[in-house]
Amino acid sequence: MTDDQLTIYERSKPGRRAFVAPVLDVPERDLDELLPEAMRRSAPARLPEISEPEIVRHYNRLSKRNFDLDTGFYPLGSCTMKHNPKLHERIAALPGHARLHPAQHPSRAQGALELMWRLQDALGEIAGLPHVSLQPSAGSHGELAGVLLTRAYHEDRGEHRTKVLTPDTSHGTNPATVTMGGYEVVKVGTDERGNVDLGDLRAKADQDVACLMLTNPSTLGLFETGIEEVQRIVHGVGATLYYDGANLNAIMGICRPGDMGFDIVHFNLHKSFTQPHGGGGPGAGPVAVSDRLEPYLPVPQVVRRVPEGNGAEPHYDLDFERPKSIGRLRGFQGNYGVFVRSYAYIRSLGAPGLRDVSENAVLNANYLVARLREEGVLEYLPVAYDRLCMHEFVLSGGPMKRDLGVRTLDLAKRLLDFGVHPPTVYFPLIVDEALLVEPTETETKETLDEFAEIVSTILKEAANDPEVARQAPYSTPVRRLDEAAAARRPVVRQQLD
Amino acid sequence: MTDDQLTIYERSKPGRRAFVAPVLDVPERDLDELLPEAMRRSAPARLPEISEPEIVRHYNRLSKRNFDLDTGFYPLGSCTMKHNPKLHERIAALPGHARLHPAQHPSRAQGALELMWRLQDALGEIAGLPHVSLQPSAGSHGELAGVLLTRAYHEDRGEHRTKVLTPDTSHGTNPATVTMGGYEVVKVGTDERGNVDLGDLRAKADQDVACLMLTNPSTLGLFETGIEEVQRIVHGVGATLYYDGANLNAIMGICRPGDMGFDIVHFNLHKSFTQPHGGGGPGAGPVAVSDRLEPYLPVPQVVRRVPEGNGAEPHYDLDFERPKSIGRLRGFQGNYGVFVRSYAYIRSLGAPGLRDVSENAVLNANYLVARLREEGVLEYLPVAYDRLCMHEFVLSGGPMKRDLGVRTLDLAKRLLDFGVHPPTVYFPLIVDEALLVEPTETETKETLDEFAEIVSTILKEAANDPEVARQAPYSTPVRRLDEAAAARRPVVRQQLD
Amino acid sequence: MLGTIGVSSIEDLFKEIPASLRLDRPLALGEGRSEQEVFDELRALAGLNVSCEDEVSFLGAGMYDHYVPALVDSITQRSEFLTPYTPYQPEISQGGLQAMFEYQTAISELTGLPISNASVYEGPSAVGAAGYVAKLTNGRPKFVVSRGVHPHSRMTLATMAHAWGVEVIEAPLSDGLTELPALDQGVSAVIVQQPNFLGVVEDLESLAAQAHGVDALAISACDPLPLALLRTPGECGVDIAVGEGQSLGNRLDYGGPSFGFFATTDALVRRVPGRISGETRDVDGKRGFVLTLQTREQHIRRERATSNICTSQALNALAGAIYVSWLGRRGIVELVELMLQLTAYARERLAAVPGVTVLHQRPVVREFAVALDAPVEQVLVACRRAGIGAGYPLGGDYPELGEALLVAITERRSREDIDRLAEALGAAVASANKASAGAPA
Amino acid sequence: MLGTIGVSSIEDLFKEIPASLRLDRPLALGEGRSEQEVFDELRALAGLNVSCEDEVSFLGAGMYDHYVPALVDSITQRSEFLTPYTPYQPEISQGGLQAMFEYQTAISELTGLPISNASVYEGPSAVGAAGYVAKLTNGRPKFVVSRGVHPHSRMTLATMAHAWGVEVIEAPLSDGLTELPALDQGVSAVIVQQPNFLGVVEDLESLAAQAHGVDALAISACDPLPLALLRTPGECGVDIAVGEGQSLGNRLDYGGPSFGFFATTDALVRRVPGRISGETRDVDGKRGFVLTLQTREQHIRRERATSNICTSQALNALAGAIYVSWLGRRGIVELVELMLQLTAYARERLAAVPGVTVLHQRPVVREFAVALDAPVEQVLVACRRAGIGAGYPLGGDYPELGEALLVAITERRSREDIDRLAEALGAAVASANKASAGAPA
Ligand SMILES: Cc1ncc(COP(=O)(O)O)c(C=O)c1O
Ligand SMILES: Cc1ncc(COP(=O)(O)O)c(C=O)c1O
Repeated sequence: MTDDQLTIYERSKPGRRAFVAPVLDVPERDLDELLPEAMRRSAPARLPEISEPEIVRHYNRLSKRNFDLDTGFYPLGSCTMKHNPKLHERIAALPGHARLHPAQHPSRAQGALELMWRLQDALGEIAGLPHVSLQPSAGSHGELAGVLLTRAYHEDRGEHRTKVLTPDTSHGTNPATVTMGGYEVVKVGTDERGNVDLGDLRAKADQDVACLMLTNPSTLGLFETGIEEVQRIVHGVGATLYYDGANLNAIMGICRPGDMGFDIVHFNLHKSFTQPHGGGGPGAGPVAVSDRLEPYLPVPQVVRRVPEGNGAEPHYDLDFERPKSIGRLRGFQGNYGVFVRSYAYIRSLGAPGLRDVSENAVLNANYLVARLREEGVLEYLPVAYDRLCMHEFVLSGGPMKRDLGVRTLDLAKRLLDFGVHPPTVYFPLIVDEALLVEPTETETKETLDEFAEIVSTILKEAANDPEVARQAPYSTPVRRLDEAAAARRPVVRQQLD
Repeated sequence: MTDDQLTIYERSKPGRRAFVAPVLDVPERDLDELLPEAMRRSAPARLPEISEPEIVRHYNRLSKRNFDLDTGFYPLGSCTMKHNPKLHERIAALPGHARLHPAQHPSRAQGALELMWRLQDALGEIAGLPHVSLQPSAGSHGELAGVLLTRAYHEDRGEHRTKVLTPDTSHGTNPATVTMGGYEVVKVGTDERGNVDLGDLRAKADQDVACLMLTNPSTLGLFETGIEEVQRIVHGVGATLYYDGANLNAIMGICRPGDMGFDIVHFNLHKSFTQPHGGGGPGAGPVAVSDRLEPYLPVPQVVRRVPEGNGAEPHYDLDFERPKSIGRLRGFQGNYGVFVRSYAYIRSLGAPGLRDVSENAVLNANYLVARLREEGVLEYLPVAYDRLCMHEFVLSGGPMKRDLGVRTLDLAKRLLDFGVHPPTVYFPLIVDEALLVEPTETETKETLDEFAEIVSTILKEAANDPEVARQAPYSTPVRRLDEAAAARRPVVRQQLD
Repeated sequence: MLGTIGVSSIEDLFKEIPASLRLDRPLALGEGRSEQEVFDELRALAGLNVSCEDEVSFLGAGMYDHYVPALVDSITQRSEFLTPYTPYQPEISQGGLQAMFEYQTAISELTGLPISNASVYEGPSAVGAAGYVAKLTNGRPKFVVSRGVHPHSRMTLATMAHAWGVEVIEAPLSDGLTELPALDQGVSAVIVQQPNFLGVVEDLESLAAQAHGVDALAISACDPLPLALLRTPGECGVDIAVGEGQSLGNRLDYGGPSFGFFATTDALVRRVPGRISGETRDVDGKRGFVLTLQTREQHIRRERATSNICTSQALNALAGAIYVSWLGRRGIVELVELMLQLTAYARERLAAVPGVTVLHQRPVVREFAVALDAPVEQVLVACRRAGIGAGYPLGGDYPELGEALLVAITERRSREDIDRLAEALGAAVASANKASAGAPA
Repeated sequence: MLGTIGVSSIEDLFKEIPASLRLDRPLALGEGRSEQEVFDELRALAGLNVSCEDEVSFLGAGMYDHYVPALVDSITQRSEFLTPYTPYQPEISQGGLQAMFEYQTAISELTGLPISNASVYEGPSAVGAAGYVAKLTNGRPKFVVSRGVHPHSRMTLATMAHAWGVEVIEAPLSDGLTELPALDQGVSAVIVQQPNFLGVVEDLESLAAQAHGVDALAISACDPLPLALLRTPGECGVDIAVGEGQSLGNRLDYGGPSFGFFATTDALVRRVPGRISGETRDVDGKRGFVLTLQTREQHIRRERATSNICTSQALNALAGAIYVSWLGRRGIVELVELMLQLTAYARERLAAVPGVTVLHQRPVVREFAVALDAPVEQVLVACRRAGIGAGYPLGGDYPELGEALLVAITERRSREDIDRLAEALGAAVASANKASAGAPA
């Protein structure tokens, strides 16, 4: 009944409330005495006035206007939308984790510190790099950590470098991070097989280059076959090699960035390690580094102290004595609640399970390409680089646009009517009308088959009437929204009076 | 995408699984030695083979095919669909409650026993009857308890009675319980004001009558104004007076069944005391009784023992030494998890809050009648008995059927298209095309206003085309279902092969 | 709002209530409290309980400390399952109705019987409900009930049978197995339990055959998990299989809410108590589910209903259905075999403890009885001090067994836990005897 | 599936990976474990922590033990909020986008500033993000940062400023209040905290005015709950208000995840980092919400983006929005006034304890600093033995304060708790002094 679109402010009615204050059991003092009027705000914040039942209904109705991973297929490329085991939520909610104060003395937070230490250890093993900081709050924060570590490393050696290389396929956070880290971005090209253009790399790799930021498999879903040569070139000029871990889901237990010669790796615990995305976070972006970068890791570091002799128990601690550290990237110890979930995941799967994850992620991606081919989809949506892909692959909507007059955006919107979340669109930038598809390992063959059939249905439909896709979606709570208008005259909060 | 209607068996694929067995850490013995083949089933139970992600999606999709109280208005008469505070779920899930074994020694379950004892005490106070057993599992189970207590009471006094009186307005569980309790049902009529027909009652109340089962306010939502006379008549023939507590929400803190002369009261903790209904349970149906029925209460009883002198702490215990008890009605101590929620509710509201509940429940019901009158709805749907109602009221769809050719069922189905759960239909039986409406205290004025407008819209719509309502609903996951066919050739389980 | 109604005060709305009946004081329940205060208070009460998280518990006796997977909570806590009423309006209740249908299928598969309802209250009252169906079916004056049936079930049945004028005759156990007396045409039903209360696997088939020999109904209470391995009631010719569903994905909750299941043959389908979900089609031919065969029920048939049950245990049954899907076709067998192995280990381990004797050398699944050479209560107290809930004392229900203890082993108990139990029992028995030896004669 | 792909083994799918790079052994992570085993293991680790449930905690220092109402969990655990990605497809993400819009409104109301984004990571990095906006805005070479700003925020800002070549100058505290040095045109921004780290309410207005005097930006880190009572950053002329959102309905989680908020003036709207939800219409004219002003962001502007942030803290910000709706317009004031009263009581109570001195007699809201006549670490150890987490030791961050302790009082602490703290502190200080007195000179 009630209009699902009302905001909670529009549902507000004077005098209603959910909160009941606990009884004040101390002598009450005059407010002016405790906080002079001059220090107080002139009018109360106009927050909603609403009862618990109405709050619950409001958000329940909102929730029904969201598509989610627990309801359907979500092949959003580069985002690794894999199932989030329910166990993790149960564990993270245990009071010993959830109500632990971050300033608690380390001797009283041994369980948390041990968990973090074990997670560092596991991530180091997966990355093939021994030293881990869990502090960064997300992938791009981990990237910033990596760039700042690189800076500290060079400065410590008296070197002043000004440039960071990123492939033209790189994710937007990479160049944005470079700028934020005080470097200039230099773009490196991609060759016809989808690998880094080694010629271009050689040409641009000089003594001013501090770092090359790479992801392998690349954002094209392809394994960087020239990685060994890349490594030689980059290290040859004394630069660091940075690994964007967003695509780690393809290679866990199969090969390791450290073994490829990377100096720094960031992990997206909210991708490869199942922290639920929460509609845009939280996440965590730990970094693993090689020995030579270890001295610069952020403070504090979680350490395990093994007392001398006398068989005393080892214990866990926070180490602030790191003279060369870049310092802090955030408050306290990082997104601990995320660490709990990711560690539970690693424990549940163990080594064989993690390898299965990557094998099945790659199997599912290649199977989906094959099914799309069988369905004739690749005619209009060719694979950008026709090689065995890793955990994801890129299609180009170019021919579809040319021959059917339907853009990648239209296809995406039409998919919504079939109850599928569209793949990532218009990224990577070097592919015309790109569609980046990542099925993940937790999807079934039936789901992949059905997706292939849906895409082919949409193309057939478009063949005899492109308008159907152009006007899509039809069955969603709202239809296509005017983003231009939103940006022209931004309305970013409720008007109240 | 995937057909929302597939059953979990239809989603099953050989070899898939969610469960991983813990490691067996004892020497493994030969199965035949532990359990000879002759004792084993010939074939495994054909349960689904399915992964966790698919289970989650299956039930998530099913959930989206359910209407629920947290989404919209649910004025289902006699069911008291009030908001279920989220706090209660949190408390009930605490391991100290949720993982407490029912056979735990009372000395190790003092918290649970104290909670039950306090709940007994509170319910006794609300009912105005001092002795409470929490054992019955739902309302109808409480009714059975009441009838069996009545039998025990009379037998103990050497009386043999054969009949139980129930008003023709009574809920189906009342007569069904009477039969199950080994008595014959005698129906008592209703007078023109909607009260028990005292003449008819006098005529039928004789020495063979063991009990009169009443609910007050009645299922018509009307206060039984003659209750004092009713009480005199019933007690005059030595019968017990039983109070069906389903409608207690109207009178909490305002008047008490015990003060009206009732001997036995059952409570529906899943109605008045916010245990969520769970799509058909769980519930709990405690009974409160007067002194003369106390000896017959079920075993065990939760008791508080205050040790002699020496200032020793009182403690709580289970009392099995009840020679005159009717015995057990179920296993262990009852639906403890329900008790936790209801006790939390009583504690949260306290005495003033509980009285507010009933005042607002009655206010909302009368306001809704008034709004329906304003909207002209009562023309086609007159109030069955035009008096001040209590927490609910009955409309008759007779005129609507006669003048518009739309039955109460059609109106109910059309309401579904407006996102409202219909009121209870075709009950009480004595009202033609009955519609029993119970808004509850947790609904807002806006919701009531909107409901009145919706009903009036539907009637207007019906006035110019009754087919719209007759064919409704249109917007639901499925449309009208063929119940006759279902009953003719029952298919009550998935066929597997 | 009062204005719209046309009254001037809330008081006026209650004027039909005779003044003499009005409560002239507030209820003696005190003031309301904030959420935080109520949470703290009820958490404090929880803290006074020793739950299976606080000790190593071997308590069973009808309810078991199994691991409940997280997805059961996350699904059953969805408001769409948690908050609706019984699905009276099928068009907006397909989720719940289909879940019931799937639940019925699972129970049918586990019991080997074609018909299951959507749930009854719990185990013991389910036995009573089965007895009522027997009464309705043949109206005979006697129930023969095995002493191996849960004491709570026997008591519950007796409570109800008394009202029906049906006599309850108890069939003794001999060496842990039910021994039926000579049966006659006066017997309405023979009621047994599988495995029985002492954990022993009964010969259900011969018991059912004996019942059928006098045209009585064969009713069996069953523990649903062991049914994954055991010969099914259906295979054994049982007419009605009921049981306590707690061990299927429901928490202990100090005894409830859980659910009872009720399964039977096609012959008895129209006498089944409670809700049944059935498949049908909508006007557009789309598959859908409805509450079916409602002419059995109280809201239609009133005094002629086959039961008075209305609200039952839908949410708990849903948890059961989710749980068995989580276990799956293979997993449920693996789990029960795991318990079988652990239990066998425990039985051997305890048998080796001086002063502990295993009561009967017959196949068991996850529970067994032992006799102790010392007062059970004393031994239990000692074990509690060692952080162990050693089991369920049988003396109250089975005095004939002397100082006996019922020990349950679920997948939550490790070998180490079992070894600790063995040591604790051994120590407790020894010291009890030392004490009594030391005591003046 | 391999057949469809046209390969004969999984191995073949990885053949593009040079053999030399393949890992020739399993990862050293051991085998997988069952759900029950993993739960038990991580519950055991939780058991090694002393949480706010296990002691009476007066720890604050930026994160606070507030009561999180149950409805926050039940809503944020709904899969529709828990599991989606950032709302790139607005048509199927209206729930999340509208929730962001409502969150932005709440932050705007609390800060008194017209613009809020949808969240940043957390408090200290939010200060860094604000600094970056200042750098982008005026490119000046210096930040002036109050010593009253959270040490973690100062460190985080320093880490980032170093990369930008911006110098960070610290403004000292005098008697608990920020004292700005003489400012000049080289100052990019003045950064303060309200209330400051020692709990003292700053004169935000005069600090902002001094910043504006040299056309520098006025940036304030704020604790959002006190803002319900305090003069808002907007009223005080602050350009950017950021802060740690944990105290709004987020659990402690040993420091995260929580959320940071970022609010500013219309003038700076196109430099705001991260997501912003904006209102618009669909093709049918229906109201809807989208991620707006995306030309600020990395996925569009890449190296010219105003920030690199992508995934932020949507779910935690949602919890914050639910929480403030639960408190409501009146409730949030009642709650903060309650803390104000409790804190005033605690300050007086501790002031009366021999050996404890309240550091500055200035208005505070829910946190204040005291000096002790004994070594803080020793006192803390003694209090822990009494089951009390007495507070945050200031020695490390503020050696100039000597043996000082920061004490936080939330609505979770009762008068009795505070009295216990006073007694424990008194006893600890006394015994510490006795000990040292007794010690040989
Ligand atoms: C390849 C790549 N790198 C970096 C990121 C940034 O990660 P986050 O969103 O956690 O900051 C993403 C996330 O979309 C990504 O796909
Ligand atoms: C008036 C009345 N009596 C009894 C009952 C039976 O209660 P329960 O469903 O808990 O058995 C109900 C429930 O609908 C009712 O409305």
